[in-house]
Amino acid sequence: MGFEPKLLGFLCNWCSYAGADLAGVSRIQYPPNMRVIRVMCSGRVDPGFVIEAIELGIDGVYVMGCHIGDCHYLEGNYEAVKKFDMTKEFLKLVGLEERIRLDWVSASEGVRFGEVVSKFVTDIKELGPSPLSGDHPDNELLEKVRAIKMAVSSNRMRALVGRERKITEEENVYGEKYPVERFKELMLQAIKEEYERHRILLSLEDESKSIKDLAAELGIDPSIVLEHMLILKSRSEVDFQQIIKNTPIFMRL
Amino acid sequence: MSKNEKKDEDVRVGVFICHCGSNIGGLIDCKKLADYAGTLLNVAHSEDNLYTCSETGLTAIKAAVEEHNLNRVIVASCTPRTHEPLFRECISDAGLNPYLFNFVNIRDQCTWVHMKDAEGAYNKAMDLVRMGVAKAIKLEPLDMVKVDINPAALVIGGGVAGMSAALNLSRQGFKTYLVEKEDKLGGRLNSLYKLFPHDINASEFITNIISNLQKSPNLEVMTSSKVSNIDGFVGNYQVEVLQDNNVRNLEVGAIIVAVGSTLPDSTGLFRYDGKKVITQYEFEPILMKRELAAKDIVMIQCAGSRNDKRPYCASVCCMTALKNALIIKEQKPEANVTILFRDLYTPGTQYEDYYRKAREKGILFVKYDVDRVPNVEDNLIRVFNEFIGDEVLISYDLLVLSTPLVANSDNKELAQMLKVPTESNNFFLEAHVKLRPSDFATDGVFIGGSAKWPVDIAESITQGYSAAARASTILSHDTIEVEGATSSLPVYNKNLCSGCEVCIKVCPFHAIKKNENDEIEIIQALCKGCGVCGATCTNHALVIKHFTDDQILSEIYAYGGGR
Amino acid sequence: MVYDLFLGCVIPARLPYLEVSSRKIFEKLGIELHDVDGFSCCPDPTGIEQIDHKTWLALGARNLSLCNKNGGVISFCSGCVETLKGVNYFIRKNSMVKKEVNNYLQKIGKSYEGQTDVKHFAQVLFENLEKVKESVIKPLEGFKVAVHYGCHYLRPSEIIEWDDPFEPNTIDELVKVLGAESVDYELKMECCGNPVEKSDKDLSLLMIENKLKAIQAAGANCVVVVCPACYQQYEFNQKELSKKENAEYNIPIFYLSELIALAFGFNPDELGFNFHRIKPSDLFGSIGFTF
Amino acid sequence: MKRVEKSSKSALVIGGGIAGIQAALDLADMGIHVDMVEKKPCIGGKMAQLDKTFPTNDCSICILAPKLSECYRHPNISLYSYSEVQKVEGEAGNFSVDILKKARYVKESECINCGLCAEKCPMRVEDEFDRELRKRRAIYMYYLQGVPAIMTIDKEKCLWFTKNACRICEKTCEREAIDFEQQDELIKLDNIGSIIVATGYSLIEDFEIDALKNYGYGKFRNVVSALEFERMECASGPQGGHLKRFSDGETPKKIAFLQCIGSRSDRVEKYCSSICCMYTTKEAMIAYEHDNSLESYVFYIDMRAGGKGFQAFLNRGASEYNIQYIKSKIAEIRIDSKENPIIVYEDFDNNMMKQMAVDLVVLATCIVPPQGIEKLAEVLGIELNDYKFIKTTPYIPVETSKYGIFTCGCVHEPMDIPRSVAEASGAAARAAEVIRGG
Repeated sequence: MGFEPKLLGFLCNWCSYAGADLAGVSRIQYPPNMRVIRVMCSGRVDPGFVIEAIELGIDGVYVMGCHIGDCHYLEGNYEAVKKFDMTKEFLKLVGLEERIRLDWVSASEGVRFGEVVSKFVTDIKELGPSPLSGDHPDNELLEKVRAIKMAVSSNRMRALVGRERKITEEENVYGEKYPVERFKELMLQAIKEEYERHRILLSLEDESKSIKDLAAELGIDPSIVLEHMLILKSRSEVDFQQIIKNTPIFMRL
Repeated sequence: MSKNEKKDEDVRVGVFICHCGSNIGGLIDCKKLADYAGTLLNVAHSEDNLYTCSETGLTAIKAAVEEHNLNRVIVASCTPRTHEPLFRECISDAGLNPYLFNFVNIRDQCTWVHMKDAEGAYNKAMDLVRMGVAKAIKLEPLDMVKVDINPAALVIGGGVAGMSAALNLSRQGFKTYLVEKEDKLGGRLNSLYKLFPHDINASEFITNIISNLQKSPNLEVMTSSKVSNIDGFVGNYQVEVLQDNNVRNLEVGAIIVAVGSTLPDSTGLFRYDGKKVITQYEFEPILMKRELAAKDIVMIQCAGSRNDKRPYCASVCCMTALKNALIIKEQKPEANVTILFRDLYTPGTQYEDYYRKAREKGILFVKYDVDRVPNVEDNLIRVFNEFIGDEVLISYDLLVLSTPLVANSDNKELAQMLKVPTESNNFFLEAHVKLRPSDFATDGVFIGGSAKWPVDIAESITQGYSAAARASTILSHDTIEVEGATSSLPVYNKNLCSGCEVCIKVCPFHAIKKNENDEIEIIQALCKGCGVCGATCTNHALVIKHFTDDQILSEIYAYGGGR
Repeated sequence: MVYDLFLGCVIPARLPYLEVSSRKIFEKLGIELHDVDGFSCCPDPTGIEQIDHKTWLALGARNLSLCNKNGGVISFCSGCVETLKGVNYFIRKNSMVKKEVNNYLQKIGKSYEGQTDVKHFAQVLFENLEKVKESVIKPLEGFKVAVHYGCHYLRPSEIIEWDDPFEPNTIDELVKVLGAESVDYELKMECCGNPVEKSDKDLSLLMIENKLKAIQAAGANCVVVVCPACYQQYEFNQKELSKKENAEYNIPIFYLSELIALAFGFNPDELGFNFHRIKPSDLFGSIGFTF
Repeated sequence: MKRVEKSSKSALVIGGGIAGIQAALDLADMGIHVDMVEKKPCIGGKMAQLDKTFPTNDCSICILAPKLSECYRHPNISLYSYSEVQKVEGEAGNFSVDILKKARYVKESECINCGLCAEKCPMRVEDEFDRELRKRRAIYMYYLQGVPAIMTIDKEKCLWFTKNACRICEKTCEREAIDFEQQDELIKLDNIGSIIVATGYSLIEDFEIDALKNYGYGKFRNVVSALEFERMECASGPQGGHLKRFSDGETPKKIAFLQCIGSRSDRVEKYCSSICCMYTTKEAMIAYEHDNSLESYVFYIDMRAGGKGFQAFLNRGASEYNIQYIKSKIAEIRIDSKENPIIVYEDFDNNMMKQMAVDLVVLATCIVPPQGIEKLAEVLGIELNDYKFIKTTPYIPVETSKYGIFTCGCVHEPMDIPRSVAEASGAAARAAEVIRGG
């Protein structure tokens, strides 16, 4: 028997979960690969949840909510989009973005629910098992995903994604609006930085290291590692530990 | 996390697997599943029932809670959307906090959708139960929040439905405001002549109701008025009404939507011109004034309905046509009346009698098919009749179109104010088509009459009363309890909150504010527990009760396995 | 109010009689203490934390995650209290720390959000001062008590958040309501010296000697402590000092709970004074404290 | 803002079907005490017998069961099951009512509905709830999910009462719940402010089988009524949800649904039974879900789908469930050697006489006034209309001819569940009006 993907779905209570129930009531048949976690609103789905599942080696994660405009909580699903987009960008850094999906299924779309789930199953089957699944996950990738997990729950990323709509959709006190494109760049920049910084932090967990070692280990330009190190120091995440042969060694706090 | 409540010794979960007749038991081995559940961490008892929702099942749960002193209960069955309230009540009868219940959906989302894969379904059910237990272990007792009820009601729409609702509520003793956008009450009835099936005059009928309204002490009628804004929540709505440019602010506990329906634009429909080809509603005044000149009158049913654009039967058009046809026969016995129909809608006793009466009076009924709609020419209508197997030519000097009732164009606007949904034809969408015909999903807001779906006078009145009854179930109490599963900032997380106010910005219900001590505060009665703030909080300080990070993560771990 | 009871290691393992008196008085006060299965070492706030902060947090958080009483958790030991309060302190003020700790806990199917409040048993007693007063049936007349607060009962103050770190008074107040006299003495806020014992015995002895001298000078006839470490330091070293310095130290050391138990009318025999190195019987005789 | 003070008066709801239940729950939730009388051993009425409900195809008992228990457990509702209203005196605002509570011969307090007694009971009896498609015992639970969940002894059939023998149930019952000495008891209720009549309906086959003879009902084994078919489809029904013909146990591959049986006819009832077009489509859909190779044919006069989402429902039936709608008039039903029914009909689409052989025929039989309506009307002092349904005020369907007595549901007019529920609330509203002296 072939590869049976292990999928997780976050369904909003009012539309998608009801849609899934309707699929049942209408006896729509689809493959049993997905397990469902019910949340009140797709906006409740913390990026951390999605990454956590990916880290655990789950082959695919589906987030479903009401169609834009139909949210039982008015705008919850708009927030869901922002959070999901950020999560996806992070996963692009490690080539796992195909394994998460966001979709809208209404309470009346039982048939469609069956369809999209079946589609997800087939797509993930084509993609093959997650490199993090099974007893022997790809440890290097695992480290990277852990860094992402820390990054998405970091104050900076959450503040950014939380304010995105406010910043891009409303005018500030000077009546200026922040252009969406500009914000996207800013977001991507932040995603890259926080990813690298948290990789540094993780790497320092085990032992204290020098900029050079870190740069080599993480494949990041030493000058950039230094910049990160200074920021992390100012955040009192790391500190200067000792000097070995004229090279400063940094430690995790 | 409600620290003020004494919690239990150690977590003891009880798992109840429902066969739901053969709905679940027919596909997977519920006994085996129950045994499996019994092996899970913290599970103190597990059993399978034929119907856990039956009195027998509920008794079994209470007995088990008693016997094994369970402090968490899981039912694996149909879906929380229909049955969670029942089981919550059941365990609180058994002395447990209702929030210590967790639902696992193994029917609607498992056995019903994997009928051809029993093994797959069973494995899925096992995972779901395991995840359910994992969450249950983390469940916290919660307190419902008490909300004061303002014993006053607002009825939007002064048609026959709205008037009935208002009349009943005021007579029950509740302060009632009736808001009508036109300058007089009565709605659609004002444009009608006689009412089927008893053929009394619409005008008399309204006058009668209005005089009753005037007698009621608790009632305030506001004509030429429009609801411009609605704030608040069940029991405590603040409504802003524009009455010819002055703003009135009303405070009510419940709101009834009875805005009725409207007429479609008939241009382009069967050569409609408003003179020789008119609609039933344009026909009424002619009959009222007894100015009928035409001798050959033809009516076309389902004109602009039961087609792809409006895939519904407006249910009142057939009776309207019959009624007007009979009036023609009475005013002008020599006139020829032909009704072209697809299916005649005269359900029940009186309407069917009415139909017979029409046939006896010599009104001609010709069936046409949706694929071969009548072809209207200058003085002639060609219609293919399968019965004869050929085209029939009918000459006319007046063609009356039975056009459907359609949803008001401003329904969406009102819907957004009330935070309630509308359906594909833009009529309002009730909470449950079958068993909650007068409720909305939103507490404290109710619906009656043609705003929900086209209905006749009698049913409008009934639905008006119905909405009133539902409203009364709330207004009759000093306080009601609202959902306890809300967002919260626990004391132990106070230090985490950096006061960044992102939560305030993302809350769709303006339920979060900074209090005088400059601390984040959640207004429980406003919070609907969507959890967006929790997923956004930059420091993970906010806790979404009943859907905490901890609970959701433990579900994920239970599925993904720890690492 | 119901409290989970965190016993720690030293009292049950080495000084069980202190546990006896403590349990008795709480029972008398009608304050329910609940024993929890699966508590480990707190772990020690001086040693372990210095060696590995995260392990210290994780183990402490594990202990706290086992607590579920509305009153939170209390301990008879100041060290345990400091550890548990410390763990809360770090978890409650930094979400990343909380996440990290929970990552460990998750491996054993546990989690801790920071919800459990921690109290020193003396704190609970002080909060019930009135009750204590009412329950006194045998006022401790003639008891001249030197109160030794000890370091961990008060410091670090931003973690402990109890009493005044420089001029504490809670235990003095307790002693007073028992009808005893609280004698002020020099070096009252000094450390007993127990922690350095292992590394520098002489220094340790010197520290306790200074305190004992001061206490004698102040005319106190007994000492009350709220920490098993302090208790041992005072108890076990007096004889040794007496040998070394041909000076005779014979000052009975009471655990706060013992003093209260006496005032509550418990018979010394049921309190296990016979396990004390310095038997309080002489004192009782000298001040005519009879049963 | 002044509040409505609690009234000492209570309301009487007669009939424990979905209409009665809704009316009772609404009144109870308004804080008004309700006395509810149900003739049968359990509440639930016709809806409990349905497999699913149109147009959502919700599992009927699944959405009903919660309301049953709610009704049973509601602090403001006193439920008198297996009881009948005997006498009503007084006027609106102050009726006094006599209720006869029939003896169950089972102690309500003791019975835990374990079913042991029924297993051991030797007496087999036609199961009324399952439309006599299977047998139950003389001591029985009215239906599986029934509320209250208490056994009842069928006095007419019980061997002890008929032949003075047996009493096995008494021996098997571990809780000693059986009580053959139990007597009917007369309960007097005073201070009843208002009465709601919701006794539902019967079906034509309950009375005049003859009227259905030329459709082969009662004559051919493969001709069943719609409610019988409903039970056949139901998972908890006599066939466990696996459709079988009664002649040979074969699964039907071709089913004919005949509309307007006994309704819209000069010979039987003139009126339209209102709900048949919709439930027929529903039944055909469910049958199709059981077996995707099924062909369904609906023989109808006018397709009546006025309710919300009904038209869309029919369209789905035609497009997705292999249902064909034939506008026609039925002439007669014959059977061939294999007992396959043959339908002789006049096809309105081309005005020709045709024949069709099918495996099973389902008759959409007419809704008629409930058994004993005349007696009840007399007791209550209310009028009936020409069809013996309760007569209601023009345009106010919940008002009977007597002030203070209201009605809802099929007892005054054939109607579907949503309308019954809406009317129930409507009747409750009017009852509250009277009770609160409005």
